[in-house]
Amino acid sequence: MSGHTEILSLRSVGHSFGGFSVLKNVNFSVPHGSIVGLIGPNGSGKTTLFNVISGYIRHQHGLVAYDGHNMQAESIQARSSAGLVRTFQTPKVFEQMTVLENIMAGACKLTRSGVIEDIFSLPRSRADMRRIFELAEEACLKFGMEKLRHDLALRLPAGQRRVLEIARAVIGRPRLLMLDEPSSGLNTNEIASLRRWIEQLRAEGIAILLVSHDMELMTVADCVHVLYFGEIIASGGMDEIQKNTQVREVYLGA
Amino acid sequence: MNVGLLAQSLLAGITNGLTYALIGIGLAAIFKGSRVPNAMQGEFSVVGAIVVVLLLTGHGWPYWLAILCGGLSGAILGAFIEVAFIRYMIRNAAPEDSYLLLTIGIGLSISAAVLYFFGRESHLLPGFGSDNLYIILDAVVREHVIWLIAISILLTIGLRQFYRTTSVGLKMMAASIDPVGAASIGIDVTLMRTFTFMLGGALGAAAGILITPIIPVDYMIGLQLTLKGFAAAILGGLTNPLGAAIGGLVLGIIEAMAIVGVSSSYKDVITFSLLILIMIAMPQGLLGRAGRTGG
Amino acid sequence: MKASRSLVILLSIAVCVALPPFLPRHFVDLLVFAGIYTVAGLGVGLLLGQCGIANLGQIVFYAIGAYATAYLTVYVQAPAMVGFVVGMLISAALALTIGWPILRLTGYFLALATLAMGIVANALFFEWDWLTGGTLGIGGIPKLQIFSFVLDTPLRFYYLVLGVVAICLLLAHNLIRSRTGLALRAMRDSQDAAISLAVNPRALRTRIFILSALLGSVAGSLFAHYGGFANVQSFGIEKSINFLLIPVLGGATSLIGVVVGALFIAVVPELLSQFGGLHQILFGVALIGVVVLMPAGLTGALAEVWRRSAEGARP
Amino acid sequence: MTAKKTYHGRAPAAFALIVAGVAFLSTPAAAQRSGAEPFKIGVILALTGAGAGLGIPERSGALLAEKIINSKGGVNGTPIQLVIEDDGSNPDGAISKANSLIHREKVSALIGSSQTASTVAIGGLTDPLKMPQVALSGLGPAIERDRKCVLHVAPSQALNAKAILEYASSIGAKKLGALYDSGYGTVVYNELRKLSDAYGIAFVATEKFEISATDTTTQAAKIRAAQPDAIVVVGVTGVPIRSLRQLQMKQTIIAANGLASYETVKSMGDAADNVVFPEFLVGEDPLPHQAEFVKLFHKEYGRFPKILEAVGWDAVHVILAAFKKADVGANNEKVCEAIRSTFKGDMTDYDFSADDLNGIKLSNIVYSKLVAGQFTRLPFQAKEK
Amino acid sequence: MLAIKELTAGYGQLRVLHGVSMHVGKGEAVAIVGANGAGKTTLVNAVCGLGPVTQGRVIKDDVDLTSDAAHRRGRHGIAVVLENRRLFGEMTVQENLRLAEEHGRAYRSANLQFTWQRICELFPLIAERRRTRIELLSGGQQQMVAIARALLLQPDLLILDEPSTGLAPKIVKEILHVLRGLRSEGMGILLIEQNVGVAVEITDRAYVMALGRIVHEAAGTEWQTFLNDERLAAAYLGKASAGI
Repeated sequence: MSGHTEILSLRSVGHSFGGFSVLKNVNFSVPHGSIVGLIGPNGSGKTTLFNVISGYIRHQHGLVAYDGHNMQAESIQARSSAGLVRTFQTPKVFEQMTVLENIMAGACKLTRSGVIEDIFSLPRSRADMRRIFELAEEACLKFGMEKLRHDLALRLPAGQRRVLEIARAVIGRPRLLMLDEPSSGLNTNEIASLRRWIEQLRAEGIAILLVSHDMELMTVADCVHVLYFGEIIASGGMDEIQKNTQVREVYLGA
Repeated sequence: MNVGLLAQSLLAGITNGLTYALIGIGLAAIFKGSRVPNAMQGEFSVVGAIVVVLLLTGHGWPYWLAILCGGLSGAILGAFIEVAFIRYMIRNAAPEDSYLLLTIGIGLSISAAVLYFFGRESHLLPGFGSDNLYIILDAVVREHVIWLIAISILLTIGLRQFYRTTSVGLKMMAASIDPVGAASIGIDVTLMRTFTFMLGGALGAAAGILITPIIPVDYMIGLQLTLKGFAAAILGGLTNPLGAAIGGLVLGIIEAMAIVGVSSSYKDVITFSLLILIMIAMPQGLLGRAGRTGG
Repeated sequence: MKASRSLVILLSIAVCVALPPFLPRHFVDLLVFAGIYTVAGLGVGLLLGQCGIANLGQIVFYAIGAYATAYLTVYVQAPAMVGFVVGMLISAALALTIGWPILRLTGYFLALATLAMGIVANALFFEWDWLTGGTLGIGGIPKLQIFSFVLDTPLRFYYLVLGVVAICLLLAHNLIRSRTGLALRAMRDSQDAAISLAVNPRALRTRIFILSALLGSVAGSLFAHYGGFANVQSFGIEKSINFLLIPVLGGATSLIGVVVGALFIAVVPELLSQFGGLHQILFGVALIGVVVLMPAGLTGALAEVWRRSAEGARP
Repeated sequence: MTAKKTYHGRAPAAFALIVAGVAFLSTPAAAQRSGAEPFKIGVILALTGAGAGLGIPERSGALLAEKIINSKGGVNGTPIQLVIEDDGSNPDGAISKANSLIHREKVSALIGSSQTASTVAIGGLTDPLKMPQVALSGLGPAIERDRKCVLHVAPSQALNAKAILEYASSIGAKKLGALYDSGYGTVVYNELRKLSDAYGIAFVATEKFEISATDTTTQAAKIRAAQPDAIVVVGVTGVPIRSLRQLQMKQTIIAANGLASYETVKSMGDAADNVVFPEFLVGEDPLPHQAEFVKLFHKEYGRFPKILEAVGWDAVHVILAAFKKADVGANNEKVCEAIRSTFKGDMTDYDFSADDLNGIKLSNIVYSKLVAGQFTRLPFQAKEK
Repeated sequence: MLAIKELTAGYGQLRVLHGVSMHVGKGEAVAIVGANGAGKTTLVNAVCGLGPVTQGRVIKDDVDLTSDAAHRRGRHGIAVVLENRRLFGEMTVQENLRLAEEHGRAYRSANLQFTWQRICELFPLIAERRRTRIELLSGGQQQMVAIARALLLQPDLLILDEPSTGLAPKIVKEILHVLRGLRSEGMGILLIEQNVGVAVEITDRAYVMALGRIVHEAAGTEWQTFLNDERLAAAYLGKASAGI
């Protein structure tokens, strides 16, 4: 582990699309092994911020540091290899692949066999595949998808797609997992197990950045930031946030 | 290198470029309106030209009437393709590749049918107007070439105006930009797609009629025209008929300059290598992102 | 299900091996072409089915394979193996140098770039007649020989091609089932999500492009040995289009689809030719029919028949 | 939703239809043909695709030959039958068709194909069997000279080149321009280059264009800039001649015989006048030994034949003559031997034992000129040196 | 005026709406509120013919529209402002409006309530920027164009899907002002909103949706004070807030 206490830190991050500032001077950090929440009404810039941190958008101002390194020039793949993994607001599962294969795809980065080894099915390729397979079977079990594992992801209902996406992200041993609206489309039971998994992942030392509209789920977070029109207007624990009048105002309308 | 040669080559480049442009414009119009990459656009031209030749030489119709019917035949063929195949495939959410395959199949059939029913001969049409020759800057210019240039420019501008000012044009554009939004304000998106194919077909036929006085048209020229038209349209950004026109011109002029400046043997090598380089340098097409807007 | 599937595979292998000696010679000849097209089409199919790339330039590598074989066996009198290997080396090197820059492009731009590549190559084949024989081509390529066994009849050559096809399919199967295959399919289904899992699309695509080129080259060398000549007329844009049709017709994502597509391209025109001048029109119409009525390709439709009969068999 | 269901429902039905269709089509066609066993000659031509411009006129010549020969009682009393197949201008197709003709139809000899690649491809099959093959294309790669049973009825490219240079030097042209296509044009041009010094002729501007080019104005403009005395055009379409004429070039154009057809002339429009062709047959004014063929052809088709029709006609006759000489039913090797001798065809006189495989002489060349869109035979005659 | 009966809808195997029934009276303004993913947008799409309906009916003025194509529903007096506005970004303001205007004129030639002039009065910015391309406008401006476009179809029922999303409060106020004016003139309004504060301001009645069902209907004073209702806060901000 590096000497930094924060796995992710953002310093005055700003970004605008065609003259319209979507993010203005955003500052916050995610300590190692903690859960940080991000809430805000629709259109407040949460998704843009997610895209900036994961590398899908090159931000224009400020500093994004992951594990103490400036991430500005790093590609998405490099960030992912370094353990910074995200999920998507609408789950992007690989629809033409089975559940098990989806999860296996997440473990590809743990192995190194090349195209030539794969074509000739050389020992290392087979060993890699076995390892990926075993990890994926394990993950299936862990996330309660063992019955679905040979179903095409295409046929999964929305809730299961979320779970699948999380399982796929987790199998790659992330150090910071960014979850974008993981509870939307899930029923109460599923949300409860989602919460358990999030807590368990924290216990395993994975830091989590969580975006959600579900304030109930948000109570799992150690610290919550409220984003409104590209700015953080409030930070603190969930109970604090819920009492904050400004937050009530932006959420429920006044 | 003398002025005459340069002027003559430039003129040839522009003429050929406009030929590609005319095909490209129709392709872009269809792609814009339906997202179908039409691999039989050149076949519209063949059909249009053959219809005019038949009416003119076979039945002795007046030239203008034959031309009108030629253009109409393209529109009818376009509408037929949309109603008979595309509509059915879209309703059943056919995969994207299959549209390319469909149009290749239609192109093959039409080309083979032209060979079977009309023979292997090349056909020429008389030039427009009096078809005199003029000398400009030591270069010989046929009157028809002037007509071709003028009509191509008019067609391009006219198409832009059509998309910008007429009600049907605006609806077609709206239906292609956002089908859901268009349906929500009462636009019949399917009908607009049929119109798009009619427009594309008519443009293709018009291209065929315009070039036939210069280039003899036969059963197998369709694929060749399509390939060049595709290059023009993609160069221009594929959804923008104006871009396709510019793309075609660029292609034609590069070809002519390759012959004059380097060697006629390496014309295609130079032209298509440059094409690859242009695409790598400008992945948005010649007019860039901004150029994608507008008719 | 699994047992029945391997049974079907075993059965089809048995048919492929046992049936041809009883077929008329010209039909075996068509099967040889279908086999050669399968190898070249498999390359296009891997790109299309696994990476979503429409490659209209496969003819370049097919021609390189054929010319390498022709030039080396006829003018240098090198052993056949040398032709195969040199063709593959040149193809791989070319695929790397061209593929790396153009694979940044996507969609129709990429398709046009591969098409442009094919046109440039075709012009060069005409121009470099010291190497390719220009419009006359190179004739007199010796028959392939395995030790002293000369593959001089369609049937003998058929078994060689069958072997090559089987090996290529097996290797492609390995690839698809491997970690690379997972990454490829992930990339095809959702590039954004694949990248978030540290898949590098461009590097991976370039590798598959090279692989596809190798397959094209092998097919070209086989063709040269079978036909006994290499001529620029065999390497036109139309053939590139045919190579693309093969996986699309058969169903791009399945390996069997490539075989079915190649059979269609090789055999159907021949069957239709008894209609005389109409045959090309009929081929176009057949193509349209398949596209419109079978959205998942021929294999997709076959699978549907299979599924239904399986359902029907159940009480 | 419901639409989707019926859609998928249709795929299996369509698939079944295709399977049925394939089964139906692959039932041997031979069963339909019965009766007295005729003398079968296989003919492979490019009837569709890029070479259709060659194959279709060749077919009409061959079909006429079949008809006339049978009306005269066939070969030694047996009627002949041409089994005509289309290779689609594609050598792969030619191989399959040749295999089918040889092994299924059991033809005694092959004619074809229209283009070099297909000819070489078919040669690979006929040569090991020593089956007589009459090629309609020009001489191809070196291997063809080793194939003892392949003959060519079309003139060699060297002869074409010589004929062109003969005429050029006869009109006193010293500086020539050349416009030639990347296919057979290049081959002829290479021969022209080799021979030009001997004639004291220099090429001052040479430009190439692709076979399927639709416009060659730029190339023509480059030639115009060099101001040659005469221009040589080698290609298969009228495009280059149109380009030259549109630039108001008045020089004599000497075109290789590939362009000597009514279709090409039609595609040249008004550009067609004053073009000179070294060729073999002027339908409007045939040589005495050609008159019969021209008359028959005109009666059958209502138009005059040109070189391609004549080639198709002669090809059938060449084979017949050989079989007559060696007896029908003789083994292939004997026929091949018989075929390698002189033959008086209607297009021209051949000597198939010659080095260039057809022995057409320079003196056999007929020169014609287009006057008001009509081929007119010129008095000029080249002499063998 | 509008009645939805036992509507069931979904995508593929996924069922999003489970038998939703509701109605909007003549000249009434009704809101549908609910958290993200409750099925509000699917409901709008079903009403407008833009999404699949597996069961149930959509009835406008006693005419069953369920099987009508989307583009034919405008003539029954329904106009919709869709989520994300769905304007034609490459076209100018004027062009966007012109298309709707033509259809509106065709539907209600006798009773042209919204003339070009009237629209410019409602939204002064439209007169100013009518030659500007939509993609160059700000979100708020685009929203106004979208509403204007819907009004030009001359509807008597205006459906708005999340019109306040991503807009600054000042703009939202302007839009609300316009909607309030329309309501006072007797325009029926069906407002889909996440922001209850916005919804309360201009509607008389509301349906609360959750998980594809209507779970509550609030009218009168209950609706006016709904913002202070802890049930709502619970639905939105989680149970912990019930404590405040």
